[in-house]
Amino acid sequence: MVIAGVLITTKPGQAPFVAASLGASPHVQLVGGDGSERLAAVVSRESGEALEAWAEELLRDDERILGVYPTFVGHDPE
Amino acid sequence: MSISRREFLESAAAASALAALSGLPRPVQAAGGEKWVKSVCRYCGTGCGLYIGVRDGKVFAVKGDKDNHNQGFLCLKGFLLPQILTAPTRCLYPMIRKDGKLVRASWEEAMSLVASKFKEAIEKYGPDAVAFYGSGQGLTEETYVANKLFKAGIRTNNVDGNPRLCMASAVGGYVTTFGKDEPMGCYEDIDHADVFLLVGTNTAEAHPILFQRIVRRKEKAPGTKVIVMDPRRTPTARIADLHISFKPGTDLAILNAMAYVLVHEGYVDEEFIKNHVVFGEGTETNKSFEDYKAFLAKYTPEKAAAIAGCKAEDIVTAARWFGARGKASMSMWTMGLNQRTEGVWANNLVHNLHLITGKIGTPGSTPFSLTGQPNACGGVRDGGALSHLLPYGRLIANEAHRKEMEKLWGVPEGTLKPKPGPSTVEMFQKVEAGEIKCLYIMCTNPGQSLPNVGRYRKALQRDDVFVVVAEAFHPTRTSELADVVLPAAAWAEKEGVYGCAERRYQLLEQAIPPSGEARPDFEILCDLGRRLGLGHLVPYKTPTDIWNEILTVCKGTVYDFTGMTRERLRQAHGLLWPLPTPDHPGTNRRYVKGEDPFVPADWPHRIKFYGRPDGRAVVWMRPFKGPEEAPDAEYPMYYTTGRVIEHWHTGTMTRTCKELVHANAEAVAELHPADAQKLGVKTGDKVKITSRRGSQVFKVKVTDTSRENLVFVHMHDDQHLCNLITIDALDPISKQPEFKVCGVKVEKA
Amino acid sequence: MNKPRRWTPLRRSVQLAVALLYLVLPFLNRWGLRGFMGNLASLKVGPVDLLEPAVALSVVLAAGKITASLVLALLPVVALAVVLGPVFCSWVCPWGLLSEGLDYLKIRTLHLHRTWTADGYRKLRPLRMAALLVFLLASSVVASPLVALLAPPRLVTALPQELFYLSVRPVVTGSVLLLWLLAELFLPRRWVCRALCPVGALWNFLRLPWTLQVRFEPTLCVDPKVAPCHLHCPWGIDPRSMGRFDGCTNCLRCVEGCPSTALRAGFGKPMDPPVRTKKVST
Amino acid sequence: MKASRRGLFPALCGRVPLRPPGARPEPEFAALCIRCNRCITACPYKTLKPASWIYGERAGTPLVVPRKIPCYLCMACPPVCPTGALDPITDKRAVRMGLAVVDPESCFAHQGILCRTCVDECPLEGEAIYQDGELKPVVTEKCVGCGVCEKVCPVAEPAIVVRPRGDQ
Repeated sequence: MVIAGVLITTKPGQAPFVAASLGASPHVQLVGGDGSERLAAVVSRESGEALEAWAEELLRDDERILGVYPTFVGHDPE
Repeated sequence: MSISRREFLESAAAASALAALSGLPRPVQAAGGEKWVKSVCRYCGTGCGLYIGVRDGKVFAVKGDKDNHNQGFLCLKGFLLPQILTAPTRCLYPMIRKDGKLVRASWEEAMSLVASKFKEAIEKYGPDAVAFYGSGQGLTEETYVANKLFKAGIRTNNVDGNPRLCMASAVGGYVTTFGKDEPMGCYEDIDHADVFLLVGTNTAEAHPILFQRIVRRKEKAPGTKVIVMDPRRTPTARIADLHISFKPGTDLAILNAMAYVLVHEGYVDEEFIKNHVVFGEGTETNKSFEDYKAFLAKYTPEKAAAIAGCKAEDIVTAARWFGARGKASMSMWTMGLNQRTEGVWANNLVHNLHLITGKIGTPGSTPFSLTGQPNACGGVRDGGALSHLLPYGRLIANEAHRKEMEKLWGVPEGTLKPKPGPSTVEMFQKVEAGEIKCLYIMCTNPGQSLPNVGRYRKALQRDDVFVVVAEAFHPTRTSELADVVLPAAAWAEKEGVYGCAERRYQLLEQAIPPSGEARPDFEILCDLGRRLGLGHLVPYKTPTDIWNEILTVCKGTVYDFTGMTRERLRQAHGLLWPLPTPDHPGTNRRYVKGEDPFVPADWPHRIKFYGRPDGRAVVWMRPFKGPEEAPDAEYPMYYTTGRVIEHWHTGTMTRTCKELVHANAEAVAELHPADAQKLGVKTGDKVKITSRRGSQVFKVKVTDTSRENLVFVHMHDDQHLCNLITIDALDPISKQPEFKVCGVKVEKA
Repeated sequence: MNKPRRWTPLRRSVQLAVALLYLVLPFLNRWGLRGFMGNLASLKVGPVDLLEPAVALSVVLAAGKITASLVLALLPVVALAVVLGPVFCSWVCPWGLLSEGLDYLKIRTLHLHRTWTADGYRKLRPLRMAALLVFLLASSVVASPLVALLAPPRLVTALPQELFYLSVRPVVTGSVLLLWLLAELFLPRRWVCRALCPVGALWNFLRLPWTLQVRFEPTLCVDPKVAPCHLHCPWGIDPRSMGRFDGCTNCLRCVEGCPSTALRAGFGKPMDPPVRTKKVST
Repeated sequence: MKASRRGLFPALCGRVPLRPPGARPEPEFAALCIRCNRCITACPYKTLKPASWIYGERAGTPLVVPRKIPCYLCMACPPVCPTGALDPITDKRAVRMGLAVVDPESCFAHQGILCRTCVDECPLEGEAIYQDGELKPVVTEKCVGCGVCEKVCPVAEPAIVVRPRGDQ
């Protein structure tokens, strides 16, 4: 299991809406946001590749999202 | 346990993400009165494009040029460039030594003194009593003016430059193997290479932006292999799939052994060899592939491993990766190969690997020498400002070349002396011997950067030697020895062309007026020319005047960049020569049909090495030879020097920047833990390193980056001169000194 | 009648040696000698760890747990306490030396009574106990070993360490020490050691019936009325009537001061008031 | 160790200091530390200093101020602790002093400036901090919190700081 801290940047003002759509995802836990264009989240995925794929998918599928930046990556052998 | 670990990870991830939330930087807002001037980084030979931000006549920031090869990235040195312009050590007015002290003088006073001293020396002792020592950091135009003034005006071939200390062996390697200097590949090859052979280069620290490109290639194409051959486990080696650590100075054996494996395991491209390669030994190219095979028999991986102190299977693996069919292999090297008494040979051996496998001239396959200075290639190598060269591939020893240059420069036949002058170290030996009476040093710091520098510092201090230093910073370890210090305009304060490692020429535009009384170097040189009665040779008013003359000089040579008009350089974000016409896009890969304008369209093969008369490159048989001074009982450890990412060269610029000094304050002796234990020292203690030439005390850093029995010191610290210890032995062909290997003893201090 | 042995020169030498050791220890540490490390909270002598019991108890209460290394380091010191009594205060602790010196100065300059009030030591017993309890309780409440932080023995030995070896400004150590110094000066005689110091208090309670102690043989006493023994005691204890936990630190001043041989140090005899004297094996 | 017993002063003065390698989690460490100065004396780099008054009843306990002198993970201090406040570990990779956190606002790498000082100088050599695809530093769970990165960060107000583990 890979647990990562990520910063997600969105178009101005879109962060709350993105947060709402991300909040439904079971492996994303939102931990904060600036209310406008930045979100902080903890993401858990099976592997580093899955994490990258998730980030790429977000960038591709959700045009409100401008960037996904990992700030911390941890591996849980479980 | 797993739960608490999970909790720990989640809380750590959350803390980290929340810290990041505080905000990403916004792009610099363009306020009124701001302008961004296109330029190039002042530091290493990568030549990163950047924009200089100017507000109220002052440089306040730089930002990367997204349209240049660096795609907007800069390393931290480049980013912090604005600080050097306002450094307290900027040299702002001319100075003359009076009663042993440098005191402020007027330009008139200083220049008339310089001119009278030069005149006197020339009249009394002949033109060879004066010399010019230039730099791979001077602008192309400046170096060209100096070269012309001294060789055609004063009529001395005492013109050399610091590229002799860094690039001469690469030049020798390219010239002997391919007939002409400069790499055939380009940076873009990095994006296509499947195998990187990095030998004797700490790319991560010395060429960060190129290293970054390698890293990105590796990320994009996960099968990419990186082989690093370096005695130290450098930051570069940390991304390596295979790191071969070997005894310094044994690289020739390893490279030959790699060729042995390539030949004996069937990685050879017979077709390529048949069409493009000849074999040679010594200076003759009369050998065959069979002779080469016989020569390689001495270099089985086992034998080479025994010589080099590495693992034979690593050599085999490296060769197999390098030779794998269908894979593109790119080799890169810097001072680890060049700064050796067999530097040219080592360069030849790297080229051999590419030639016997045919891995050359296709995207991603090329031998590629990395340069250390921003204009070593463009100004000094291409411009021919070395003691044996004339501009753009012409040789002093070649009568036809001399005649051609005399015509181009409009001087009478026979003006150019036929005998090559002394190379850098030999030049300073002539200073030491009192043969050179006046020395003009431009934009470089030999008082710190020469090997065995203690000896040559003494030479510069001779009473009967008149030393002129034109420099943007004072004091430096050279200007402190000068008789006259002339304030030169710094980067951003003048205009000119830089040519970096991949034959890329780019224009640095002037962003701000020179500080204080400083002047651009070409103006100072033209002034000197006029005062010596040679004004007709150097009549230039602007750098563009000089550039236009350079375009006429390069025309018809294989360097031909006649299409690079000033206007086009202003528009472009770097252009790669050959570029013979204004509508030519530039040449990414030399010698390749369809890309290089000098390969005829009807040439039957894909490559023509037109630098050589037969159009074939040479695979040279270069036997293993050790360094000049291997460790012995008295001086039992290897000593080597190199770079760190935070600083550059002699630190005259980077050490004025507080952030960089904070990140890396002083040169430390990196010792392997086993050696540290033997010496009974730990990080922070001091050791005295002594060679036959001199000694210096350094703080210790114990790190397994180092190899056992090897001590490494970075070369940027002006207070701890690593070069008091290095050896001034020269490569017989390139005359490049062997900075990289000597024997020392290390004692606790 | 054999003249009683003079213990004070020996005791002073030990005290001075310890004080001197802690003055030079920072320099020895700096020169690379690491055989001796630490202060009077905990000392490392070669491979052996030593822990001061009151500090250790405070740690246990603060942390709410006991670690094996803690017990291991405690054992030798507790053994010493159990065999020799609270000699830490009178023979080892540099603060004790300082305190004795200050007391002497106070008597000289302020012309205080050289003598102690009778039974004063008995009145201090509850205070001493209370001080120890307060320290330990507070340690537990704030979850921090306050004895380690505040007790004079550690402070006085940590001060040279911080000054000479660590080259830090000893703000905390210095100011707490200053407070103790003021207390020493303005409170009644030797109150810091006798009543407030939790270290001394705990050492005092580590006495067992057979621990080294001063024994009184009334039949040998020359004249109980003019007996000088209790006047010699630096804590004002009357050795003839003291109980086991009355605070005697085995400095043996009373033994020296006894003109007869009625007072003797020895193992085995219970220290309880003579009334409860029973047959005991010696 | 009861989680509620956090001590009085930290609640008042806020931050928990960065502890030496091997330190037990914070409230427990402060409770077990006997202030014998032995770890501080053992440190060959003078990294460890006694905490000052502002740490309240934790004054005198050892702490690390990485911007001044980081921990070089020589592991000399854990074995000298008499009370178990420092676990006697000898493997520097087992250390968990804290976690480095990058501030993207000031980090050069986040601004497209190739700076790798923290990654290069990290004693765990690429395990604890690595550069992601955009060459920005990413901290991993292997980070031991020694603070070398905070020490060498070329930004005037360091862009990478170690948050003590007890502070999380």
